[in-house]
Amino acid sequence: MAIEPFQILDEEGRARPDLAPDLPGEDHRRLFEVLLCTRRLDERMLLLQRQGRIGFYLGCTGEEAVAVASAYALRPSDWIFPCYREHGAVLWRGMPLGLFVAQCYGSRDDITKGRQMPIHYAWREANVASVSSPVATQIPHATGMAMAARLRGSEDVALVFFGEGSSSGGEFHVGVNFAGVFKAPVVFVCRNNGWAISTPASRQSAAESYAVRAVAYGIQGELVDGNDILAMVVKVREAAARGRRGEGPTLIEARTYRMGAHSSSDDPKAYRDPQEPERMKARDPLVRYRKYLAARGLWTEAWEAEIEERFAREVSEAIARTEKAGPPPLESLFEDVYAEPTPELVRQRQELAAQLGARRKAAAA
Amino acid sequence: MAIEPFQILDEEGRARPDLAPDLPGEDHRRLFEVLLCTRRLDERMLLLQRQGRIGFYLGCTGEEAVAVASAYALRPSDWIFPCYREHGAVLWRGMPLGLFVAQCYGSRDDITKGRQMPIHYAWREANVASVSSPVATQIPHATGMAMAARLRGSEDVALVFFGEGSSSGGEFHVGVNFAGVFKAPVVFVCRNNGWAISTPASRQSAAESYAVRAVAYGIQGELVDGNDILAMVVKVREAAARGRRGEGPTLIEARTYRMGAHSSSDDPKAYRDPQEPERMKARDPLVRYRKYLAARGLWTEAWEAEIEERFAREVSEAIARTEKAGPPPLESLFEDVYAEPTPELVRQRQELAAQLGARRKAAAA
Amino acid sequence: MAVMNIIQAVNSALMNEMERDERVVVLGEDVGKFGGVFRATQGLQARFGEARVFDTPLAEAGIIGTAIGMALYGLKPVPEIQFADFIFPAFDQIVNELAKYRYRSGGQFGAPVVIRTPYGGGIKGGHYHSQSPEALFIHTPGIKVVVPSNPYDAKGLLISCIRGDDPVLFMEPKRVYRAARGEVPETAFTVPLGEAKVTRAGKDVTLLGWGSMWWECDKAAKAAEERGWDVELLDLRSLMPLDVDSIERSVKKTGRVVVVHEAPRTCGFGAELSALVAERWIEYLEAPIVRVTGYDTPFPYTLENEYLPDPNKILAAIEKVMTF
Amino acid sequence: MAVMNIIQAVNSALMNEMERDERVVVLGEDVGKFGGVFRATQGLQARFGEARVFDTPLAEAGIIGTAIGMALYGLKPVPEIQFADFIFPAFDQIVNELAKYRYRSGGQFGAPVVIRTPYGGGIKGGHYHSQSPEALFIHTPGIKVVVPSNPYDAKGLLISCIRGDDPVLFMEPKRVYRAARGEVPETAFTVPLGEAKVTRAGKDVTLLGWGSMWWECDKAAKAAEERGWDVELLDLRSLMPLDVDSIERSVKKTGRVVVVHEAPRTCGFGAELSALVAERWIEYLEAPIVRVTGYDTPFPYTLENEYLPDPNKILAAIEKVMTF
Ligand SMILES: Cc1ncc(C[n+]2csc(CCOP(=O)(O)OP(=O)(O)O)c2C)c(N)n1
Ligand SMILES: Cc1ncc(C[n+]2csc(CCOP(=O)(O)OP(=O)(O)O)c2C)c(N)n1
Ligand SMILES: [Mg+2]
Ligand SMILES: [Mg+2]
Repeated sequence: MAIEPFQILDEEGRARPDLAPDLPGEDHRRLFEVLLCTRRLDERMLLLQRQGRIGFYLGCTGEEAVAVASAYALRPSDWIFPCYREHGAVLWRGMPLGLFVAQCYGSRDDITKGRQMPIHYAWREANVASVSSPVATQIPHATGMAMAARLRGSEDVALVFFGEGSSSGGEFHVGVNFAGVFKAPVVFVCRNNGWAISTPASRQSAAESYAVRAVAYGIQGELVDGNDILAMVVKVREAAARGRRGEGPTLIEARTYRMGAHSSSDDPKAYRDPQEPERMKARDPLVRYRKYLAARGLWTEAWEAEIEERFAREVSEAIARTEKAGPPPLESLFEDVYAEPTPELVRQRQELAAQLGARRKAAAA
Repeated sequence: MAIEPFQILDEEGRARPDLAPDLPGEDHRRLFEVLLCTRRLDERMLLLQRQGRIGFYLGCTGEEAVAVASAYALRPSDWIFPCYREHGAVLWRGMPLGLFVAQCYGSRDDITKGRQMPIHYAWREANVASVSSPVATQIPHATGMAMAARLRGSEDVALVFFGEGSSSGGEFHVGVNFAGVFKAPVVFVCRNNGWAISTPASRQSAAESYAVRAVAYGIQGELVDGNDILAMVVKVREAAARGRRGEGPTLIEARTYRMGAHSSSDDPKAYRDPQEPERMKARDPLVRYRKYLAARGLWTEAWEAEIEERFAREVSEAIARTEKAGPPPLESLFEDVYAEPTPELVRQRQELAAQLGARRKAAAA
Repeated sequence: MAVMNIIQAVNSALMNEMERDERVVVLGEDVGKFGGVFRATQGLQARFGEARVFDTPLAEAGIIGTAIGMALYGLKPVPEIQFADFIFPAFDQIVNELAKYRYRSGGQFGAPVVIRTPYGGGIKGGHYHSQSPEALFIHTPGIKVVVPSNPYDAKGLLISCIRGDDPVLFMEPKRVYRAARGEVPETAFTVPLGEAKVTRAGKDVTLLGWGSMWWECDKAAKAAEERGWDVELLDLRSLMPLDVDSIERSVKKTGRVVVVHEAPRTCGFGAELSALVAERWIEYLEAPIVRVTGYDTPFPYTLENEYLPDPNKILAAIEKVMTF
Repeated sequence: MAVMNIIQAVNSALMNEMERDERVVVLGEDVGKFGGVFRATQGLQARFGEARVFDTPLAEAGIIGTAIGMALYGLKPVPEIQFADFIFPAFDQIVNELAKYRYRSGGQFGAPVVIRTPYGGGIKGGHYHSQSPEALFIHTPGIKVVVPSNPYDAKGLLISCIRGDDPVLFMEPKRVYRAARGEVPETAFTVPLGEAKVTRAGKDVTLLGWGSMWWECDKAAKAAEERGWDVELLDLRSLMPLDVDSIERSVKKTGRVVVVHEAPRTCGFGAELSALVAERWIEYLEAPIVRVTGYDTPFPYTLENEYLPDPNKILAAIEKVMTF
């Protein structure tokens, strides 16, 4: 187990020639574009939250490379089980901004029907599972899906994200252990961003790393610089290929850093030295990758400006559309509890509709 | 991490002179006595179960050394959190046979008041926590007790037993992880007896050992021959001393073997090659230790016969007493739910008493 | 038709459905070669292979958590929890994940996992081999709760659950696992969810029971007959969804209700039934409803017969409502 | 006396008790330096040190599991579960271990762990920052369940819990964490468990509520007054043990009962209350009992106002029992 994280790009954006993957220029540019848009999306949504136009937001600034690289390194048919800080992965998979924004508003055009807090998306069409607030619960789901894929003779692989804090929960242990025992093709991506709300990573484990835990499950472990998009691409690709070859799961610890607050409800000033994120700026995955691309002639300022402009416009359009959509219909409250509503649910729906009807009538009178 | 279990006594009962602990002869003899009595207790209780005099039994034949050595290596003030197969540990601590037998009968003289199935003892006076059927739940209790001891400035250490199967549960992970993070003085004894009911140890983990999991928690790990009582004494002593020095917990994998059925409800013929226990007889901890003591002049056949005879008599007396004791009183059903019964519990008690009273009256009439 | 006990009926249902639908898989502790500690999955691994019938590591959260993942991918997992008392390590997976997955994804995903588990007392199992936690799951929107009392229903209901699209907790009355015997077709058939069965028609008292308690109710009903009380006994079978219509019909006829369950009284399912009946049809009630239940204590060992509802206690309750 | 909100009252209780009894320790996620995501433990670590007030790894089973061990050894742990929705990973530890430890050891051991947790909806928290799981714990013999609605009770009840010898689930109504303000002594005092408070005397209808729903009930009671209905409002405060006597007195006076809670209707604590009242005092009832509750769905996000009981819905229920 390496003590130093696997790295390809240094802080100046110089790549190790022996390690750098040979990606097509178009892929590089698309990766950069999604990194950049993810960052801008965060800024825009946080602003909306501060304006009171959405109720909550949780950003991923500084951690985008982990998610974008992981999604890129997979096949579209592979399944992603997100934690809640991997907006870059769904953007990579092409989630229309309208879906993302509508989910944050919980409006009528939200495909999850306004049932969960912002950023708890689910997108079956693209093999993206449903985000859940209770942390770590998605880990055994990924294992189960991967076991099912093997059973069905498919080559599909599962990739699951979770924070280093979440890895303290029992579901980390059972999920990874099952995968080890059943040699399930899962890529476990432990996104170690240094913090779990106010709790530093040092309080979550006394081990030298999270990657080293792979030994406890008899599986492959990798410690990777999660702010190095190329390093992440290489290691997730290897892990997915290993899974597809029937060689079982991989536990990747992606070392990254939470640049912002935990969420819009949080204020890190109460617990974190403000110098810490300042120092970490040198490792910014977007900046490093930009330098790398620039040096290879794949980036220009004009191109970046063009992406930004287009993206800002698309987000604005999505917001405008969603803000006009209104809330989901009342009946939707009672749908999807079961495949078909039970008689009692029908009764409750009628009861509520009658009550609101009466109230409206009374108000009108 | 050693790949071969730490061993002092070989199968012929020869000790490695460089490793053998220098125990007083009296201790050796007492250790042997408790090992032997534990074995005999199993036989006797299983017989009672077959005769229908107790409802259930779960034995530890072949695994006695793990428990007896562990208890011996501790101070009496240290706490023991048993799983359910460590009768040797409570016998070492001097549990009166009457208590053990009464618990198995759930009779009026059972200090746990007939509340649980046989072998679910609890013995506060001797710092033995309460046995619970749900496996692995006691692991975080041990960690918490050890954290509390440190906080109170005490030197007390916690020792917790659990099976290798139980270590697949989430509570293993959280319990050991907390201990690592808080440097709690806990000795985790994973009793790897090869089986979890019908499930072989190979189905519980893909790792090379259970001891290796210590790496995942940044703590000391030890792989020990659990059928070698001297090896267990040495390693548990080291672990307890480490804890007392403030150096945190130790995870010991004690390799042993379940010679019998999982419990009186089980029949291994349905899933286990009967040759397997036969082969394992060569590693019997009692036999090895007997040879060792005999070679050192600490054992005679007459002495063993005397122990057996006395023990058999004591058990018989305990059984006779308990069989006369009758069931716990009806009121006891409603005690100890809370420190004081709630008004509703008092009401329920009265309701039941009245009902049974009426029934008795009707029967008499 | 063969005579089967409940274990055999469950086994037969699993055989039929695994044969019929290759997406059905069985997992859990000791369910493979051993066929389960109660032998309900016996022979499945030999017939359908280790890929579809397999032992898991000892971790209920893993059993249910991976089953959810399998179901999301399109399988129909039928995990076994060895005893209902051991379901709690998986409680978060069941309550926060399994039950809410369809709703929270806006209906995009479903996770039709059918959890089989033996429940209940009367086998000298003490605290941890006796519990009846149905109320906890009935209170959890998104999961169905089904409890057969006899082999025929066990098979027909289990097949309905497996063919359905929803998560189900299928609770098997282990006390009568072998004692309850009856004719059961060897081929597949279904008993629909959400329908109670009137197992005895009567005009004086409505007795509501399910699972192993149905048997105690039946004995009590017979004893009541000798006393001249005509008991109508409903085997509820499916607790969620509940067959409110059948209850209504019976209550309106008899005007007297006794509810029986093993779980502790306070906040047990009996509370819901009692509340529901009195809230909706109070004007039909000739007497207060009586609940005969376990007490508000953990499940005891030695005194379990005193703890459990039995025909005497039920008869006393019938007497109470008849003589109010 | 100072004016405090509920967060400050809880904080004050912890300060007093940690000062008074060095066995009291506080643990949980983010409770240390940060003082908790709702800041209820703010300042405790600075005052009492890292040994007695500490952040744990992110694992509720570990928080409760280690707290049990600490309590067995003689400490008085007051763990925080960050949101009631996240208590389920610790469900096995609470239901099978904490609640049963005294009973199963024949009274040899006690584990007086007081679990604090914010619960309830109305803060746009969706599925997982809104649940009200009280019924699950009330159904679990061996643990008490306490829910204050205001700062005074919050402090007095929490101190009673900490000084008691039993495990308690102390549920804090986060929706009114800051909005509910009132005079609270800075020194320690106790409010006994098992006593409801009649916060408004009335002769027509008994309204039973607790926690944040008490506030909705209070508004509804005032609105009812305008309609000429005289509501008696009970703040139950302690759900287990329950103050049956106060309920009895009120029901016998009014003959009409409305029960309000946020949790889903089926098998919620309202079912127990409704059942209990109708079973014991049916002859006093002038109208069927009405429950105003959350619906039998997971807790929604956008439509949470439609989901939750509110003064309008409660008033409609009052009207229903008054005009029966
Ligand atoms: C089971 C559970 N307990 C507590 C919480 C509250 N909570 C939300 S996020 C969080 C910290 C998670 O930290 P980490 O896993 O490192 O992920 P990160 O937020 O740093 O990406 C906590 C404690 C939760 N969501 N789920
Ligand atoms: C949480 C839980 N799940 C299932 C069981 C049923 N059960 C009892 S013992 C056992 C096997 C335990 O194996 P192991 O931990 O290796 O201990 P051993 O019996 O071999 O000593 C199982 C599955 C249980 N007691 N608790
Ligand atoms: Mg983190
Ligand atoms: Mg074992």
